[in-house]
Amino acid sequence: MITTLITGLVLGGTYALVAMGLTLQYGISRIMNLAYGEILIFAAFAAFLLFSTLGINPILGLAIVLPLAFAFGYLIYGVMMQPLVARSKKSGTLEVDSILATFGLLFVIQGVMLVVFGSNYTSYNFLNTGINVLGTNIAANRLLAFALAVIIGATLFYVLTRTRWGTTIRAIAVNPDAAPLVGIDVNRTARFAFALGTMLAASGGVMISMYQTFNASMGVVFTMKALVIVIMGGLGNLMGALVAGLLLGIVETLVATHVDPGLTLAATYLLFLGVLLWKPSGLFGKAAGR
Amino acid sequence: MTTLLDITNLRKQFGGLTAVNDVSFTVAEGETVALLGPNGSGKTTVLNMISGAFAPTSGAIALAGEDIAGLAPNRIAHKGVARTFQLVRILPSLTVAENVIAALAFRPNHLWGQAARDRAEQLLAEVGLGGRGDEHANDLTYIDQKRMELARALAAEPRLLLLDEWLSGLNPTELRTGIDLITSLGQRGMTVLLVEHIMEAVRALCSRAVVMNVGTKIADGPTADVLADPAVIAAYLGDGHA
Amino acid sequence: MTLYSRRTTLRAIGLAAALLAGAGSMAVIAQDTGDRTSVKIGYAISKTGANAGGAGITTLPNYQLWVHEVNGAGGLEMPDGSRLPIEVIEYDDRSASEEVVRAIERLATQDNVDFILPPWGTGFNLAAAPLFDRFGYPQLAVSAVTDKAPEFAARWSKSFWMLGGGHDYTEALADILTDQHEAGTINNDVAVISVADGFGIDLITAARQSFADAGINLVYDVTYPVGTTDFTPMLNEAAASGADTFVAFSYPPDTFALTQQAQVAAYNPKVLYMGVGVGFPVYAANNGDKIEGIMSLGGIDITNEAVMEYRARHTEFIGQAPDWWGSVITYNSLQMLEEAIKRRGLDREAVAEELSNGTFETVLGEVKLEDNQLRTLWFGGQWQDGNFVAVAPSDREGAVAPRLPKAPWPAQ
Amino acid sequence: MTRTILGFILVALGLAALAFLPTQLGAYGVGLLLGMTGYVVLASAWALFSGPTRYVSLATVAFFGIGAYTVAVLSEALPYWAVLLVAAGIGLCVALVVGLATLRLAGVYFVIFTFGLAELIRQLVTWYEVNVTGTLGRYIFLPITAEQIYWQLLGLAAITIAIGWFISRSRLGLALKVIGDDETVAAHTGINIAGVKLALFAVSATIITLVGAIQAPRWTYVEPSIVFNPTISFLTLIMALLGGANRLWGPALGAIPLFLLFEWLSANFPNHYSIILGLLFIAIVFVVPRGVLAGAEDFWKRLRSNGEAA
Amino acid sequence: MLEVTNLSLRYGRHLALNQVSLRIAEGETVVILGANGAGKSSLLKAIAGLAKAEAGSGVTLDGKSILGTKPHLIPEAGIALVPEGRGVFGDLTVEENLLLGANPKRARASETERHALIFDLFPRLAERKGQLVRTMSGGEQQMVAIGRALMSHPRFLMLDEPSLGLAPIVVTELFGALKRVKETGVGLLLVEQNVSISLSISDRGYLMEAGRITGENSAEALKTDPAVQQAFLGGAAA
Repeated sequence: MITTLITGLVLGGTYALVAMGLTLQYGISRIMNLAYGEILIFAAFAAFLLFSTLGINPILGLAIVLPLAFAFGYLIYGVMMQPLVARSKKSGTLEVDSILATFGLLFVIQGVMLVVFGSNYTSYNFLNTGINVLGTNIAANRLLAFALAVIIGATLFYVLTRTRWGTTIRAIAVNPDAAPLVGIDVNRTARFAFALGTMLAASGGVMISMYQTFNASMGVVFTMKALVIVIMGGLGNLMGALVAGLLLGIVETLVATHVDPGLTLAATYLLFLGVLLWKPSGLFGKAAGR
Repeated sequence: MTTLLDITNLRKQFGGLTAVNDVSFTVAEGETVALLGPNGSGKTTVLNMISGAFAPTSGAIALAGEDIAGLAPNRIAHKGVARTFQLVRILPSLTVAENVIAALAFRPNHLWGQAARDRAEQLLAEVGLGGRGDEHANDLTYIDQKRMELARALAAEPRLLLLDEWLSGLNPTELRTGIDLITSLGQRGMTVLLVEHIMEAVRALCSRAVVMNVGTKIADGPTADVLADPAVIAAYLGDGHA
Repeated sequence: MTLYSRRTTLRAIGLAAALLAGAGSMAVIAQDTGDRTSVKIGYAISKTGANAGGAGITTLPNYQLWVHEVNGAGGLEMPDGSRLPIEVIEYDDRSASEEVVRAIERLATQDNVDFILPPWGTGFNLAAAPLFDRFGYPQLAVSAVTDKAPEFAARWSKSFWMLGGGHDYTEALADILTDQHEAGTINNDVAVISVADGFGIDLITAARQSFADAGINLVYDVTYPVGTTDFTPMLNEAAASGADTFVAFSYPPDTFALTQQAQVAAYNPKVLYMGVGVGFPVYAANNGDKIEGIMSLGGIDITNEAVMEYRARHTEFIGQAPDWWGSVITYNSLQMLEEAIKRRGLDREAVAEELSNGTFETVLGEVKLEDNQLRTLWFGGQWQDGNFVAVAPSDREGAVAPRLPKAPWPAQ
Repeated sequence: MTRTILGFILVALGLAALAFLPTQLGAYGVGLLLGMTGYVVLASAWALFSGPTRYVSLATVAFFGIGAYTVAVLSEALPYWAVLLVAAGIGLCVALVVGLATLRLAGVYFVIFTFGLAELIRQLVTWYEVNVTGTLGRYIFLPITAEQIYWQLLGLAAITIAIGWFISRSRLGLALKVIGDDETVAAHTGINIAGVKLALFAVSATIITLVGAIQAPRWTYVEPSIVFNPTISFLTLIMALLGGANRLWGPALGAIPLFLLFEWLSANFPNHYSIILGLLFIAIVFVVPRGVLAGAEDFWKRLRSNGEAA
Repeated sequence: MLEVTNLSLRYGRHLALNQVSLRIAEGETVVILGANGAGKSSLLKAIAGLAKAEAGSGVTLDGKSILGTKPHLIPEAGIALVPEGRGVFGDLTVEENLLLGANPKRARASETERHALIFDLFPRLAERKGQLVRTMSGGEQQMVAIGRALMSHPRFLMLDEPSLGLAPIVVTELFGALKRVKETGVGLLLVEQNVSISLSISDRGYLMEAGRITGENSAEALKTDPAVQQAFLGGAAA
């Protein structure tokens, strides 16, 4: 039982890490980013390239990949999203527009990856050694990803809830129209949050690349899993993403061990559907959906 | 006078918070009654329970002797309760006439086609929007949106009309027009229950007033008596308004 | 009412646009006339989507290599000795069934290609089969493992099935396990996991039968969904079952993950057999000497110089080595086609007949199809000293004895 | 009124012309028409429900897959028309159950819920096939030609658009607009919101199920990963949104050019298909913000007002 | 001195403000009276940078133009707005709303004192620091909105219909607090329907009609002006 729980927690940690960036992008910048998983995969390829050609280990690779991801997110928001946000003030179509535009972005990034990296499965070995945790052998790379998820989650949570700067970010999520009244530059802050979300996606990608096989077409899988977690946790709620991610990991492992591995994904979606039917706006969502 | 609306021991809890606590009152056929009280005293919650937006935690709401507590809003609407909203709610993608037709088309003896268009035009004329049916609801000014909302409520041919701060936000001139409009409804025998903060209007319109504070009823009676009640002054009106 | 008339107008515009678009799609079908200067060969392959990973290893590189080599030699040789270069028409089926079907229709009826190379995957080959048949093209289905191959070959006379069926592989595996059990190397218990997809199900269904026939106990038998990334629970259960043999009928990402996670869990079955991906070049590159002793489907007779030479050419041209199972079969099928064309020309009927009855000298040696199926296949292989060598069927020439039990994972 | 009749005549002529087209086209042309018509129906049916209610559904492929799978399971056991009927029935029942459970969800919660639903159904079908029947892929050997599939789809397209037309002129259509604008007002004017949504969802889902059932014989071989491919949901949504989900011909006008664009790109740029498609997509969002049909309408308006000015 | 000169504003074809000029001195309280749709809210929005004025308009603070300044920089200049509908952050706590109020840099130095001042003005907020604002009553939310605006250490505070939808007793309480705010030296620019109570705390007033200023006078004079009586006070004071 303890083995199951620990394995599940570690698996869930990765889910949570991936979902947190998306919840920032949707909750604060109000961009439903369908290209999220592609960014993640791109970062995975980047980590792989750094490791296999330059011998830079993925942890150090983070130092290179993350700033680039941040810059990329910052650029994309400025070039692509900003005009849509400005336009939607009149038309109120940001949700549909952002779905369509990021769907396009998804294809572009995927296409670039196909041309650059090809369509093959890619993987490499890094820190694939067992570490004994309470009698359970856990791969060091997974443990690292879990630790990173917890650290990032805790830091973000602290910053968002305990600092003025974090409160301004949440203020945008709560009431973007009122934000300028207290001197918040909504555009800049939303852009920053989007870039931060992109960076989280990239960090998830680097972590995942250490222990999972990936190829250029796999981004959608991550986008959807992250969306499921984000929605289950409650939109824009970091804590929700963390809890929902961990919960999902545990449930998958429990079902795989005690019921039937063939039903793990079914269980995931059942859990998700159940949560939504019970609480229509997610575990930590507001009473009424948006 | 026969009783149209009979509320007994109505109670509503949101989690641990009791918003409405054992409230009972009645509204007679043809009467215009004010439901008063400070913000957060539970007036709108009572209105919401009558119209079906919320189900009561306990208690009974009888319309002409029939229990309607906890029914879905559309069922209650079909039984003859129509309402306006605290913050005016228009259907922005429809024209003014279509806003009214929306109510005509889904009442029990529904109208459709030319009959509905004619009736909508008639109702719009009644509230002072005659000939403006083809405008977009979104383009109306605030007061005209309120008029349209009233026309929509009237379109349902309600036995009971609930007005939630329908007069608020109007300037004194508009207010007078509004009061006249509601008075004319009363004269035609419409039963009206209204939540309002403008005492001038309450005095002019309502024969009777019910006052709530922190979820409970603290006064019920002829308007003049109620507004002079020391408990009401202390909790709601303040000294300046005695 | 102006609004009304505008709506009507729009309706008319809509209809007109729909008709125009429909007419536009009929874009004039170009017929090639005049003297032939090339042989048109077309194919639809998954360049994007879920199947791109598999197609990009086993199928597409071999098409590219073959075309490159043939054109390098001046083109396809015709019966009269002349050579015509290959002109390739390539479509992306985006891993969608409907796209495969339409792409084949397009190749056959609009592009009027001379030959069509098959798509990747069992399902897509089946979706394409009736079309190949209807338009009269021979179909050299390689990446399709199905026990119904004899039935299909009978149904579609010009279809050829090159990779055997699930039973072939599981019976070969059962033979090895029986031998090892009799030799006292392993106990008689087997733990199996399989991916819940056409491939996994075909094999596990066959394996249940083969193992039962051989008297092997199936002590753990579960199926997991496509996309599973964490196999720890299954590995733990398999370890707890006490079986000396662990078998996974898995897809590449699963195979890679299983290999890593088995090391982490220090799970050391005496026989470790996994599915697609064990023979991929990236597998050996990532796992180094840890792959020693791991078994899978396929295999190569490394004493066959032609095969080894093919591997070198592939590595040089594509930039990566071919896999150790399907690639060489794909290449072999193309050589057969090349040879059949050389003997019978561009008459598809004749070429199909030749493929069916002829004997070919290919990279695999002398090849002759039985009932439109390639039967001289390697059904089991094992990593030995950096090569994935063929171990089953053990009575075939070139087979190597399996080295079992597999050594435990190197200490970490 | 005469204009309406004119419209009808035009539509009828158009239908006749479209029905006649296969005789003039080769197999590829028919295939293209077939695929295109399939998406026209999918997008139109999707928009029947999602357009007015603004409930963005990603469950398209759930019903599409149910239809296709039903045909795969029953094609040997029942006559073809009965199989279609059973498929529609199953789609309808699933839609009713799902609708009852989910229509209280709002916004993006509904979007992802419906996506989850499609995946759940796929997983359950897979699990059932693997563990209960022990086979995964199923074969469909029905003697139905591409032309016949196309004609069926064309008929279904006509029915779908006719349903859309009738709804837009009926009280149901008004109810939908009211619900789309403000559900609270809708309920208080006496509209049975749950009932209206459920009815629409069921109609839309049944049509989508039929598309899956009708198209299935084309693939010979069916397995869950093929017929429950989420791309179908995404493409349907994109096509309907592109054309304008709130207009009768909008989804069709989104589906046709987009479908041809996909085809043209994958034929001519198999290696850069994704990049070009993505860039085009982004361009479309920026250039035609409210859908093709709304854009055309704006353009038309401008033309007219210019004409009046001159 | 906050000065507006010839301010015009258009929504599409509709001219919401037509050459509006007004001024408000340091510490002064000014009320703008006018019917719905007269353009009062648009005026406040234009000053706050939330709506774009036509060419030729002028808004200056101490003689320096602030027209065209991004809305989020207006609080930095010392002008705070309490919008119609309050514009509070409903899903944040009272304390967090106030913290955000002190977001402009000019507010940081005096943050602690301001905080104390606000709790002194509205003791109820001190009791409910940790409560989510959306769960509070309308009057309390209005207090949060005013408190938040005051946290930015404004020189001028603009309020759009603060009494809208509030019970009479709450209105009295609110205007009592505004009177005290005024005493701290903040200039108030008030848009109100409740004419009698707003004139009671104002120094001067403007009359607005259909997007133009149609009159200007001291509050005392306006109270007795027959035209104002007729148009806004319904004949007799309520």
